[in-house]
Amino acid sequence: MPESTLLSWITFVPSIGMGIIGLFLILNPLLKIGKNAMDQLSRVIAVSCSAVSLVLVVFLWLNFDQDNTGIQFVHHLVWIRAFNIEYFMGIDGLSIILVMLTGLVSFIAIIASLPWGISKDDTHHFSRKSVPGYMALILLLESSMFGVFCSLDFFLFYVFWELMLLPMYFLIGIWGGPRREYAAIKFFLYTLAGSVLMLLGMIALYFASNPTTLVDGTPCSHTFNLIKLATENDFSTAGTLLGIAFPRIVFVGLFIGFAVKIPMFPLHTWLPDAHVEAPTPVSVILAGILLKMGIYGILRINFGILPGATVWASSTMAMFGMINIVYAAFVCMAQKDLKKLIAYSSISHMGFCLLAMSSFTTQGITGAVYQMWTHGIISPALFLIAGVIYDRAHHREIEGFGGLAKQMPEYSAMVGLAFMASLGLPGLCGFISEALCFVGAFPIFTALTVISAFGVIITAAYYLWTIQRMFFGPLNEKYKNLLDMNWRERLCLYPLAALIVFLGFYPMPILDLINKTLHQMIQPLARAAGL
Amino acid sequence: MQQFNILWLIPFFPLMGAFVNGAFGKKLQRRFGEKIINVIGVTLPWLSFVIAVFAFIKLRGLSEGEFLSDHLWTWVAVGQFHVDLAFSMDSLSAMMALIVTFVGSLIHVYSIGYMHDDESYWRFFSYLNLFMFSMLTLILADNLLLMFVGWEGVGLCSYLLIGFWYKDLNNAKAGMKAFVVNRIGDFGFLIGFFILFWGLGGSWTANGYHVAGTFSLNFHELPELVAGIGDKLLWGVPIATLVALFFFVGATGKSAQIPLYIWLPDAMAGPTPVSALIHAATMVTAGVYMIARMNFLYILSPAAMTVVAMVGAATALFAATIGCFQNDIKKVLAYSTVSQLGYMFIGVGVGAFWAGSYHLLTHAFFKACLFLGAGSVIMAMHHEQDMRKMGGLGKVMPITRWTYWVACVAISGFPIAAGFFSKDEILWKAFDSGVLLVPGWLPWLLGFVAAGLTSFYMFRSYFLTFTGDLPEAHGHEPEEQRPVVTGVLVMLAAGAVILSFVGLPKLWMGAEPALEQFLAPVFEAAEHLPSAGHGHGTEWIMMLLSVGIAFVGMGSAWWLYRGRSNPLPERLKQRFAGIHRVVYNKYYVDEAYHATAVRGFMGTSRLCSWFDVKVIDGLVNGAGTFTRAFAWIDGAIDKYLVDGLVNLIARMVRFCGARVRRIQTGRLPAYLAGLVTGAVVLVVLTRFLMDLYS
Amino acid sequence: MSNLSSLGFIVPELVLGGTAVLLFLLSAAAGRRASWQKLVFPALALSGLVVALVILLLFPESGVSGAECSPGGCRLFFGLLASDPLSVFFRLLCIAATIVCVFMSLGSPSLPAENRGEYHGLLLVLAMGMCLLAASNHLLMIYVGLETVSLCSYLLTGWDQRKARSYEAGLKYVLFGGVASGVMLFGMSMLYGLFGDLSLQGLQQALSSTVVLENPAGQWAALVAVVFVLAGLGYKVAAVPFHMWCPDVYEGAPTPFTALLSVGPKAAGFALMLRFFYGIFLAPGDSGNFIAAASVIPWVMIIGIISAITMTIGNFAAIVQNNLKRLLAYSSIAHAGYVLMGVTAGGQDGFEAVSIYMTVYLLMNMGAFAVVSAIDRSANSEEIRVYRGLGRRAPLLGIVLGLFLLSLAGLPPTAGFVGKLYLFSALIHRGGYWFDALAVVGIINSVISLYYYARVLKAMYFERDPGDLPAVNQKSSAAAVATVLAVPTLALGVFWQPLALMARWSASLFH
Amino acid sequence: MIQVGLGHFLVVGTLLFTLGVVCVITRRNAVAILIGIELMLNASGLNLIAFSHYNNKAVEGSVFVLFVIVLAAAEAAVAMALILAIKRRLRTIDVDQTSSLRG
Repeated sequence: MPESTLLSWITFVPSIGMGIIGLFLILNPLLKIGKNAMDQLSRVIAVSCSAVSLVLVVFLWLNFDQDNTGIQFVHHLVWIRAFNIEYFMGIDGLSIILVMLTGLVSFIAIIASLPWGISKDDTHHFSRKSVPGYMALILLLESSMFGVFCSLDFFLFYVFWELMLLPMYFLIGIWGGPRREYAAIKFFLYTLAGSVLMLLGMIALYFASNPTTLVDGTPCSHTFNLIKLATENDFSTAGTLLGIAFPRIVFVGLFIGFAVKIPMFPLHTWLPDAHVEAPTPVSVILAGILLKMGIYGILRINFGILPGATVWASSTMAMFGMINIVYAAFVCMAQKDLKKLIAYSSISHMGFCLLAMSSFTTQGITGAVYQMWTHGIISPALFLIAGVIYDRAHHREIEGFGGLAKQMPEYSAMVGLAFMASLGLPGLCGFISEALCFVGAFPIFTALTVISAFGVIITAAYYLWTIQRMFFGPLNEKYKNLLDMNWRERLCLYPLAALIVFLGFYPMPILDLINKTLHQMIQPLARAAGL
Repeated sequence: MQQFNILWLIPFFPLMGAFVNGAFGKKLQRRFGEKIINVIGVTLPWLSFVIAVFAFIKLRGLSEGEFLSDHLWTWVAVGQFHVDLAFSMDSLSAMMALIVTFVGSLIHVYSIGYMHDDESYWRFFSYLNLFMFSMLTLILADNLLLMFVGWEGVGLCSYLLIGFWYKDLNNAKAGMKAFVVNRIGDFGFLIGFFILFWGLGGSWTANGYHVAGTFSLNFHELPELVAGIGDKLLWGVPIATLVALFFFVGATGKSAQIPLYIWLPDAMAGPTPVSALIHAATMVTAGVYMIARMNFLYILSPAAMTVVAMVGAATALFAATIGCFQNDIKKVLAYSTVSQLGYMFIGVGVGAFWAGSYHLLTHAFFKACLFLGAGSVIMAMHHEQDMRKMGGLGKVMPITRWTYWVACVAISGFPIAAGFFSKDEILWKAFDSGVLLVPGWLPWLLGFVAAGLTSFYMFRSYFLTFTGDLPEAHGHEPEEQRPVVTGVLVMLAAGAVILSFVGLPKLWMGAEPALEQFLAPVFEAAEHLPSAGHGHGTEWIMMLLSVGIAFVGMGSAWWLYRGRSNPLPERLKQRFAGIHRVVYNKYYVDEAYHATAVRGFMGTSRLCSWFDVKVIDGLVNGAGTFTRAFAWIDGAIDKYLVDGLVNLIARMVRFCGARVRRIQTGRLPAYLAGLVTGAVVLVVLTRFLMDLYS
Repeated sequence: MSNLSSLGFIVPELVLGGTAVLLFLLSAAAGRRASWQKLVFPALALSGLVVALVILLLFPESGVSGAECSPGGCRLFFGLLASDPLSVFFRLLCIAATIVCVFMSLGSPSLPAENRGEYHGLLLVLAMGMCLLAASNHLLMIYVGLETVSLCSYLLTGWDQRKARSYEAGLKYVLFGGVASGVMLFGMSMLYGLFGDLSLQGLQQALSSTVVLENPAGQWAALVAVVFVLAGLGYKVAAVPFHMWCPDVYEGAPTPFTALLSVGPKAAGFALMLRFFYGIFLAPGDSGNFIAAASVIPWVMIIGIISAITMTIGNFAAIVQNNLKRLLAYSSIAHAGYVLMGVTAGGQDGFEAVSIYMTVYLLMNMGAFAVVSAIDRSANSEEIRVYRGLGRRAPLLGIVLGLFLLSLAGLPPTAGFVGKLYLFSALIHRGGYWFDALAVVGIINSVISLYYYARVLKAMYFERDPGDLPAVNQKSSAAAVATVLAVPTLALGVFWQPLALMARWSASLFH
Repeated sequence: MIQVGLGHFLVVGTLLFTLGVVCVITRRNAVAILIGIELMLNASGLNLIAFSHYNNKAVEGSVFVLFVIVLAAAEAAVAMALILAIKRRLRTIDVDQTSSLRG
């Protein structure tokens, strides 16, 4: 395992930026920087820090060896010897694409937080409200997201995981919409309720693990090291907990923790509120990255460490995946608020991952991971789009628009592209992932897959209906002088659009990164499932 | 397999046109006018036609069963699921490619005239080129997945083009209807695709799925793999049948067959060239093409073939009856298209794949000609489409009139035109087929009656439109169109006649028709299908019968509508008002669908949404929510969007909190009592638990 | 060990006592209105405390090594006191807490300027009492220590002469405390009667050998006795159902003293609880196993039940509070419940967990009270509504209080999370159905607790500044204390290796 | 002439304790409550002496009682001080009246 501190740099550069902003705030009584200057300064710091992270991520990508199924760019130290906790950063094919996604989406989100093109009289716009705090928090969020995907020590993972809640809570609660307090606390409580269960599961796993050695060779009675937990332990013989077989109850505990994040029916109701109230860039991050953490956690921890229990739970997971897809799609039809609709469509699309990965076929698991990636570039585009119209019209009622295609052709085209990508139109990246998910799930869960595929029709229906109601028909007089997209929005949307099209016709760059690792990963599962 | 490295150019040229016009067309049009748009949007399709011709010539040069192929890059490769982004061209796709590029390019030219002075001229050509790209991808794809890209791509383009004049919401709605109905078909296609893929390389047993064998989606590897699929079962049904039927669901969506034909008549909301290109000549025939392409699969399942043939026959007759009573000239043509597609499905259904394809070819010409003729009439009438308000146009626009007449002759099946040979071949093969689970005369009979009706309603539209006197109430006289329009009409009409030579029946020439020979390698799997073994005599009789019925149809139309002078139709309408209303309203099928499917769908979605807000969110907070359970979602969300966990904690906890708080009275004696009783209770409780657990 | 040789081990207590006496004399001499006392008395008290602390820190091992000491530690004054790592650790905590309290008291309006001498003197006596309590190893010493602590607390609770509620709190406290100690004393007398000994070791031997527990009457009596003693200890750590004094007293007492009250006596109480129960019920030598008597007197179950009830009641009651000081009072009840999880788990892990949790609890809870006192000085109110928009009005205090609240809620990367981690680990490592169940209860409670901590955060950051609130002075001593305490609260959350080692050492009773 | 034994002492002690508890719970007057506390403490003291005399002829019990007496006195003093302060402030020593801290 080649050592490298690159991951640590990627992870902590944003928090360094946060520190700098904080430093300026503390020293401001001495420096006497004016409010506007301070805002500009913090914007510059935020943009540059996330840009640096992005560059480093690209560097990481270029140096990633996709034929190596092991862990790469390892940074491994002992952290808390008394509790056998290590600082263990490293990535494999599963995490690299999510790290890339994080770098990209966070950068776009920060660009989207700049007030360019927001009319001067709109002084209450979130991008003008206590900017330094906002930028500091969003940088902290970026750090913790990187951390979640890079950490291979369960405890470290958990710390980053929880660390994510705070910035999110404040970003929604301070810069959010009218019912932000409600949405923020809802998000906070749901996610915490999930993660405390995860905490118990983590401790239980720790104490059930076999003696091994820390990175510096000192022996330890138990370990948090995810790799060792997966490779050197067999928990199927670990007795019972609360009267239930140990692996199963631990699996359930961890799974619920992650399922809240996915979010999985019926734990999903925090998402629409959080999305509706959150400012656009936060929605972008929430949909683009945070939702992926649920799936990532399940793949990395549940699948990796508890294969037996995973097989035991697979059909249930698939069932819930199916429910997510169809049910959420139906709910979408009835939505009046554009952002809420997109939020529910996210729930629906995360269902694909759940369904596909429960099948343990190569296509299924690859499809699930690739779906994370595609949804990770499509849903940010969707939320940016919702933001564009909200900044102009100050509402998101789908019925409230009409005939915008005449007024904002470029915007309409972008919406069309994003919607088509999201409804899985062949030739755009959404199709590849969904097709892979279905192909992978089909041989194992034929009936469930057929029902889920039916969801594709519903998806088409609600997206087209939305387009029709917003863009077609006679132009709503109220909006006859709306402006088309401005440069900030172009800067955010065009890269995503380009990726959407490019990866539709040439997805192999991403698939090559993940293929080998995942194939390696599912071998024990496939064996346990008798495939 | 012969490498042909410029094959990709055929779909690429239109794609480039679509991109350039789509991205920069608006500015270009503003700067340089429509000319520049034409240069891009019309020239490029012709270029791909040229390439297609090259490819065709190269293909003719190859030996039997060889085909051209052009591998670009590996598209998706995950485990056994390996799909290339590659094009290939065998005789069938060559035929299709030529039709699409030639007719398509002609219609592009026609559009120059038809779309003249439209503010988003650029957008129209961008969409049209995009359609060409998708259609050619569908045709030239060398595997199922890539074919599906084109398959959905054409659906998208038809959606865009039907709703081209989106300011009228009805057009947009028609477009959406088309896309969603097509999606239903695509759903079937996908399922069939999955079953086929996994069925090839493995099998489902009682204890799950097992991989054994090789996987492929490549059209040129499929035939031998599929041959081995026969005995495998899924859900207790032979996989071959299952796949064939699911694919056919896809076909019914794309090619507007019962039960999914409903979108096509509405699709006439689009500009007429679109109706001609997409909804008559090319896209709607994709289903037929797909089944012809998968012939090796269908011949494995007589059941599936029967379904295909009977659905086709039923559609042919059903649509024909509706066509007889339409007054909108484009609606007449739309239903006639549905009906003609039905014929093609009879053809492929009874195993006469080449005949189906031949009818596809001829239909592309005469139906395009009819539509464009109608289009030129509509232009002349200033976008009036109701035939009752027309008449006598024959005098002022002779070219349109005679081309239209030729096309009518062709579609009605008079021996001079191509339509006759293709349709007659299909009917004869149906009558003579021995593969169906039903007697061959059944589909034949339906098709035969439909043929008569076809001839009737086509000539009805002809007489209503072109004979009699010009209606007075017009601003200025309708006149013949510009040469870009008429020229195209003439070429298509000519094609409709000339093409008969590629399909002259064996009965006359003694040799297999040229087209059949040309297509034979693709359909070799279907060569040895059993036939009922009727002799030449019967075939002659059949032929004469169909000529006869064509004359009957034309004659009755002549009698009833020539010169629009005969009062009889009106009287008949009064006499059989009930029947007329039912048929005139298309048997109320749309209404039925709306009442059942659409309603149920929206209902479900409302139910789910209600469930989400009230039950899942409100499950735990109990009362208050369910009191207003059936309030609609809108407003309810704002009014009391209640959340499960938060409210659980908020309510339950606040409740308990209040209780606890009440204990804390602030009065000391209460505290002391609490202390002492607490101690006592602890003693008792522990003792009790001890006895319980020991 | 003989009295004379014992003296060497209680130098810190002697120092504290001596300084206290000095303070009383000085203040008597100084008369009422000497202006210098405002600075000198705190300085003197501080020096005394610091000296004691330093002595303890310099010779922490003095308890373990030295003449006539069993490896587990050694008994002073013929077994009245125990000087072992456990006691050393908790004495350190108590003294540290008192130091923080002295700092917070500087210039606190709730403390009249006149009698600073007595105030600080009492604080020192209290500190001494807590140290003795934490070290006491004998029923008599337990009673004496408990009473010492209580008496000082009664007086200091009623110290704020501006407010009647301070007196009321004092009165309630003294009467409640009196009853509690009465009950405990009765329990002690029964123990003495049943087992004929007052030192914990003696009791342990008697319990493991006696025939008393074989007839049901004896069992009943023993159970009653133990529960009565538990009542006294429970009252000290404010565990349900002996908690009712707590909210009123915390609210009524002067805030700096409330801060001390919520930490110091609790720490001593928990140390005592560990020592008492594990002292008399644990089989000698071997860790883990208990003597047979434990099955007749299921104290583990009792404490487990109390723990569950305590945290639940505390959290539920805290939800509905609108006064931050009172809210923190209830939350401190809930935290007592959490710590009781550690006591229930017992063993090496349990002891470590209790030690670590009390340490971090000292930091975060006293910090929170420091902020409350800082706000109180300007707004003269502890209602949550005066915290609206604090994040903007006083960014530093806002961030600091936010940190303390998140730490109390147990979110990483704060010290509070570390404490929770150890508590839950102890329970789960202990294993067994009831322990896991208790852990689940604790988990649920920590989610519920987030709800009311978040309410305060919401008031500070999400709600607008109403504008009519007085400006906050961020330079008061309390604010300084809060800021200083915030640093370790965060630092320990990120790296707590040293603390973990100390805790492990403190739990070395088990090896 | 009956022999007074341990049993009698215990009975008396228990009675005293019970009385103290009842008094503590029922009386509203702060002083009365204080008296109840004294009763409880002395009951315990009686027990201790009895035990130390009869069971094992040791002195610990008696010594303990001395401490108890002293501390009881101190506690009484503190309590009285606070009661007087309350009396001065609120003009009442009825503990039902002094219930401004609640909830």
